[in-house]
Amino acid sequence: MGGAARKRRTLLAGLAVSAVLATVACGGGAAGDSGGGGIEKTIKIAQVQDQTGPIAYAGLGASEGAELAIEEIEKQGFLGDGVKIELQKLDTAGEIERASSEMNKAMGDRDVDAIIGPAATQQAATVAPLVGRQKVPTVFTQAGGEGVVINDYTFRVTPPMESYYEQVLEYLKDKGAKTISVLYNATFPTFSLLGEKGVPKMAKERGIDIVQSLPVQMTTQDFAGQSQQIAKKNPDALVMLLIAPQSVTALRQLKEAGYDNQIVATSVQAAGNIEAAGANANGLVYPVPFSTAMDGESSQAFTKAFRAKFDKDPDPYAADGYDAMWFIARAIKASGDSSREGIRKGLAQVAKEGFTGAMGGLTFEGNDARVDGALVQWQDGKETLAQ
Amino acid sequence: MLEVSDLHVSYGPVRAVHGVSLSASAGRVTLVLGANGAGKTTSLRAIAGFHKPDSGSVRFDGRDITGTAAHKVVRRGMVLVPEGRKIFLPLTVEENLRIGGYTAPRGSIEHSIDEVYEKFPILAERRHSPAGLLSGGEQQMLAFGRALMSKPKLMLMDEPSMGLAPTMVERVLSSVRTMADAGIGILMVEQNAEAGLRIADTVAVVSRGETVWTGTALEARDGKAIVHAMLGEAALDGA
Amino acid sequence: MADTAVRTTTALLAVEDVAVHFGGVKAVDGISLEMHQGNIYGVLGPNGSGKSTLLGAMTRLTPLTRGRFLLDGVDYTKVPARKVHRMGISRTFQTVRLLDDRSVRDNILLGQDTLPKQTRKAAAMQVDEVMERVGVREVAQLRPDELSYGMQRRVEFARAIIGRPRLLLLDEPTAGMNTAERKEIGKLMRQLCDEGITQFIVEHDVEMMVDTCDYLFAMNVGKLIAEGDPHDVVRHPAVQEAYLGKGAASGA
Amino acid sequence: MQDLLNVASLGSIYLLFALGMALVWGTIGILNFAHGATFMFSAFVGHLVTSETELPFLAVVLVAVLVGAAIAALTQLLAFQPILKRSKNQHAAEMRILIGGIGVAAIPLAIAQHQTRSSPFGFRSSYEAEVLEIFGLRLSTTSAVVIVAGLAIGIGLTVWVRRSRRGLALRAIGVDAETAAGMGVNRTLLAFGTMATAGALAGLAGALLTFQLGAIAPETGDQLLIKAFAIIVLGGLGSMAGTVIGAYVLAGAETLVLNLNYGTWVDAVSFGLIFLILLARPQGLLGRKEVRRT
Amino acid sequence: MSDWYSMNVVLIQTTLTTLLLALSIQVPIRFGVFSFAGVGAFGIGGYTAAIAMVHLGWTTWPSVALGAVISGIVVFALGLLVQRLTGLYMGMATIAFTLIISVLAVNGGELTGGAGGLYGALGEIDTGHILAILAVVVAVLVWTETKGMGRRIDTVREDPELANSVGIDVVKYRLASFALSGVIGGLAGGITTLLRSTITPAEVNFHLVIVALTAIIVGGARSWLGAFIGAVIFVWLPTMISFVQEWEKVVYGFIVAVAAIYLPNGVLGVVKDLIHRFRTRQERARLAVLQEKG
Repeated sequence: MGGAARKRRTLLAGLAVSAVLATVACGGGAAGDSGGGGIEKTIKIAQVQDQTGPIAYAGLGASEGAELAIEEIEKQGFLGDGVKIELQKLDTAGEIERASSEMNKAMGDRDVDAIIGPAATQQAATVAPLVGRQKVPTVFTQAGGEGVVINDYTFRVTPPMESYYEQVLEYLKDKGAKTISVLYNATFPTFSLLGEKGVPKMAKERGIDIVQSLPVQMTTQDFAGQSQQIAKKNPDALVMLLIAPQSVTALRQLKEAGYDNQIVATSVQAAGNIEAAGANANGLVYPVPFSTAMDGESSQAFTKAFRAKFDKDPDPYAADGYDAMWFIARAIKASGDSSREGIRKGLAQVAKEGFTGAMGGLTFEGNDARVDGALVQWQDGKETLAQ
Repeated sequence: MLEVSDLHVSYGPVRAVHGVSLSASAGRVTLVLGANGAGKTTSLRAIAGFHKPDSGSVRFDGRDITGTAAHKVVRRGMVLVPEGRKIFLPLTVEENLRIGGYTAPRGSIEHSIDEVYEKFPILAERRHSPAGLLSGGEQQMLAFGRALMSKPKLMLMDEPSMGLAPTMVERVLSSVRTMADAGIGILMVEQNAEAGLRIADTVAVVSRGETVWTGTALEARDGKAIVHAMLGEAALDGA
Repeated sequence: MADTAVRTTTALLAVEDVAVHFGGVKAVDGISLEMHQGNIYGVLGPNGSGKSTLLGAMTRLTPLTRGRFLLDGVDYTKVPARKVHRMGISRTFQTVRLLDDRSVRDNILLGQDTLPKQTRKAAAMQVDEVMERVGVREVAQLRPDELSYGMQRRVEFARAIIGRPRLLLLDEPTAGMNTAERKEIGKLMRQLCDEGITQFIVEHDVEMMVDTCDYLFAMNVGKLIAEGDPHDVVRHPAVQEAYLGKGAASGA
Repeated sequence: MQDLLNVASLGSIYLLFALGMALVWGTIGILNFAHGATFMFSAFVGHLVTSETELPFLAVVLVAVLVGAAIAALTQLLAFQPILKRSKNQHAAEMRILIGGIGVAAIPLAIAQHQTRSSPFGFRSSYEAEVLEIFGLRLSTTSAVVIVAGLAIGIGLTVWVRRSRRGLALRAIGVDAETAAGMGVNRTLLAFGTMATAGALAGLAGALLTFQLGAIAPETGDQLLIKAFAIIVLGGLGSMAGTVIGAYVLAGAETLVLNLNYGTWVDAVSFGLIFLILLARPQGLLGRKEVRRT
Repeated sequence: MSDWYSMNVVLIQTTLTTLLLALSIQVPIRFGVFSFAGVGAFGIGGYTAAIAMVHLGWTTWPSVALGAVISGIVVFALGLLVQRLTGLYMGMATIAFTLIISVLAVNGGELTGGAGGLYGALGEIDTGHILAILAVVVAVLVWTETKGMGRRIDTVREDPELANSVGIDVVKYRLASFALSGVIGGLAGGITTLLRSTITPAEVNFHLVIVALTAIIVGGARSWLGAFIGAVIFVWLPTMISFVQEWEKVVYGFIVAVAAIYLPNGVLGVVKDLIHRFRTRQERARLAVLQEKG
């Protein structure tokens, strides 16, 4: 029933847009080559993500990944000979207003065919209804919260954390953990969701007891008290859902409090964010949608290519950008149409089939990606697959 | 010792002083008389470095110190005992004295404090209580003591008897004389002309921003210039 | 002064045993006096004698320790300061207190802003006339900080009279003015008095007080030490003693 | 008992940060909004230096202290002093200093964010924290240093302001700057020195906290700024002893809330506490009424 | 032109909502009340509007109106509570209030959506609507800035004692400023939220206080026009100085600091001074003659 309604809406929207495109094709000379459903010689993709500000790492990483993907696409002639992809980077600077404004500019620019949308949930959730209204296909990376993938034009290539967090609990169960504590940042949307609902549910299913659940705030900087509470209860494992600087402190203070059991964390620890914790982070296990330690063929190939181009290891954000760009390229090829509507159709089609990228095999639930991800263990500055 | 000539001072649009000339010397009390608003306080403040004069000169100890900032003037050996005493009320009596000795060599401070206590025994009794608890007269003593801590050669005093009961006025002014007798130069603005005259050596009368009369205390005590300056024409009519 | 004649009517302002103590300091210590319609009153006294405090207390800005004030026989000791203005008492301040960002004209209009509607309308219409009278009409659009101190004082004066108060309290109205300006202000005060505005002046310039006032009070250390005809008051031994000390009074 | 130790540790962190701010605000009346940025940037420079060469504990602290003092001194010289010179009155100056501080703070923050891509940073040092166990209580050496440093500097500064010549001069300035100048106090110079001292304290706090927490992020300074603001108001502006007590009271209240497992209510409780204190006793726990200079 | 408009529609709308927010802080400051409760009102208004839309299924404008009314009432009540505080103490209390609002939002469960906030509250708002509301708000503010009302408010701010002596009920004016600030802040919050469709607790924070405050101070604190100038500068600055790219925040800090030092009355103050000097050149010449005579 819901599916039928949705199909009809898509169809109507499609019709409306083809009508618009038809008029554009007739009226404008410059837009001539974009009409009629072909692939343009130059495809313009806007990346509206943080290049500066507190989460600049996500946007900067994605840029690098996307650039690598473009290089490969062009070299392979994936979209036909001489087809160029132009990547326009627009900085959201960690601000919702900026995200909204830059998105609007990108949407207002008729040359922009698709958008790689903001990485912060708040920014993404703000612009999601707009892209639906303006009918611009947008692929989000990260942005793991609710309210992002809400219409036919919104896609997300990074799976939400709770979708691949199960394997953590599975891992703990395998290791024979009976009791766990949860330490989570309750003011960070993803973690509050996971800490309050996700993890308890997953644990219950596996017969693991949660003996402690300790919410903290974004402003919490000292974890001495919590660490001692945890050490006192001494659970078999600790699920630690904290933002990057908090994790570094908590790991140190947990060690100091004498807690030596297994600690599992989140993908926030990836991209070298845990490096500052030094030896305290040894043995830490966390799930990631991508890691250089992943042994899948496509992941390995990506890592290799990335190292060759940038002379450093790719982080998960680079994988995001890479897969997002390939997602769009595949969509163009699938529909054979680089117009906005063509890309949207293509994205929907590719999503239905799934594809293999840096993160391994991507499947989609609606427009929302799912990956198996990998469980990695941090040891002396390196990620290895957790056994 | 101090030579002030043709001082002009204004703050903002107000030309408060235009043509004040004064002088003071060691061991002598120079009394500045004049009605309220005549520009006495402004002159003292300009001499002590709290206001930059528009023109005129201030020479002290043979050096031109016109426009020198207040915190430097103190180091030269001239200190102002301000109108209304301006005691640091939340600080204790002894702390007030210590801050007075801010420019003095560290080693001499304890000794100076003892000297002040000797001069004003009432302060010694209250040394650890907040200065705000002192009576008006005691606060004036403290203001003197605080100024003495910097070992001044010259003290500028702005209405030391203001708001004090008559018996206290006597005590305050006699201690001024004592300080002068110890060799310190005093330039004092005082509204209580009679009491002031009793301890003064020389007198300058300032009226509406200018020096209008100078002479010895003896001459002043006799003349009607003083009464005129203070209370105006009408006060003389019946005399 | 026709003393007996004045006493037969109710005083415009009666001060009954008023005291203002700040902590241990008795700034005003038991003052009683009366002022009657249509006169200019002045109060003399050396610095710190409590004159300005008394004036502050009359407007209720300074809280009383004891005593009471009666305006036309009505006790307003408990009335909040902001309502005193509406009762017909207005004042100027010892230091100029004007709005720096507002024009002279605006500053003057402030004096009638909270009056009853009728009075306000009438007052607003007279603003040009008032500016003319105090001599600031030509600079109506300037801001106070562009004016000389004397001019600023005139603006204060104008603000105080625009609402046509019954009692005008003036705290050093001529400080910072030159002789000619003082004369002008004195003349204006007399005119206003003839128009029925009773005035109470705190002023240091004794000469001006004697010239301008109908009746003088003298204060020292918070107490009233003399009152009466201005010429008598300045010659009063207690007054001369307060100003000059004991010897001078007898010697003069 | 262990909780008390935690309170002492958390309180000392707050205290180290708040002391410098309390010193300048309570004496020379400057509410320095760049204090958080000074704190962060000192640690950041320490991070930069140690990523070149590994340094011992004290050397890192020294670097941070010097950087902190330099930043604060520059802020005073280039921003606050010109503002004070150009302001008609204390009230106007206060507002402009607040804004000036916000502007100044944005600069080091942007630089650090740019360089680190906003990821947390720490020190590479030959120093390794160890855990001491005494009577079943656990305490890391860094925590011990932080507690000792916090208490020692807190008490030391309280005594210094109360007893020393310069401390006395600072208090005198707080009461009546002009009369103090008449006693020979060079206000400008003293203000400059005080700001530099406060900056050095910020630097010290930056280094110690980075050791204690393992790493801080560029934004850490801003979060502490609000807490410090609260602590100073809580303890009473102008009272160093009040600041010391305020820091531990706030830490105690927060720890209590945490132990009752209302982690997400921590801020509400601490700010609620401050709200109540302001209503009941606006001058703070130990503040004097006259000190207010707004 | 219309192309330019559609490219920049978000910036234009943001300018207008930022202006509303800045006004909610500016109003109390203009009354001499150092209150930042307007930012708390922003949160209350935003949440109320979103709750009305999401949970109650209300339409856009009743939701916004409800938000404005409720925040007006709450902030007025806060005013009753804190009105005797002065200066920065008032600032601290109202910041505490704002941060408590944010904590309440985190712990509001289903009603407020917890840490994730509320989403999906997309209202039917276009630039014309915001302009219309703003026009009403500005009309009210112009009334409070000019003629007798403006004079009286200036007096309440500059000299409460003088205000009392000319018969102005200072307390009443101050309380009114709380209510006005609450309503304007509530409007800003409601409109911003329904424009974006989301609101989260993280938004109602200290950062928002700083945005509003810097806009007012740089633009001019004495008139709505100053807030407008400030809003334009800070919303458009990033696009105008985008050539500095990654150093944008550094430039921002620099501009704020320079404004604090050199523009005590903001950009508007400079303009007004120039206009005043031009308009009164004749009077000033007359004055010179007048004073020459005197």
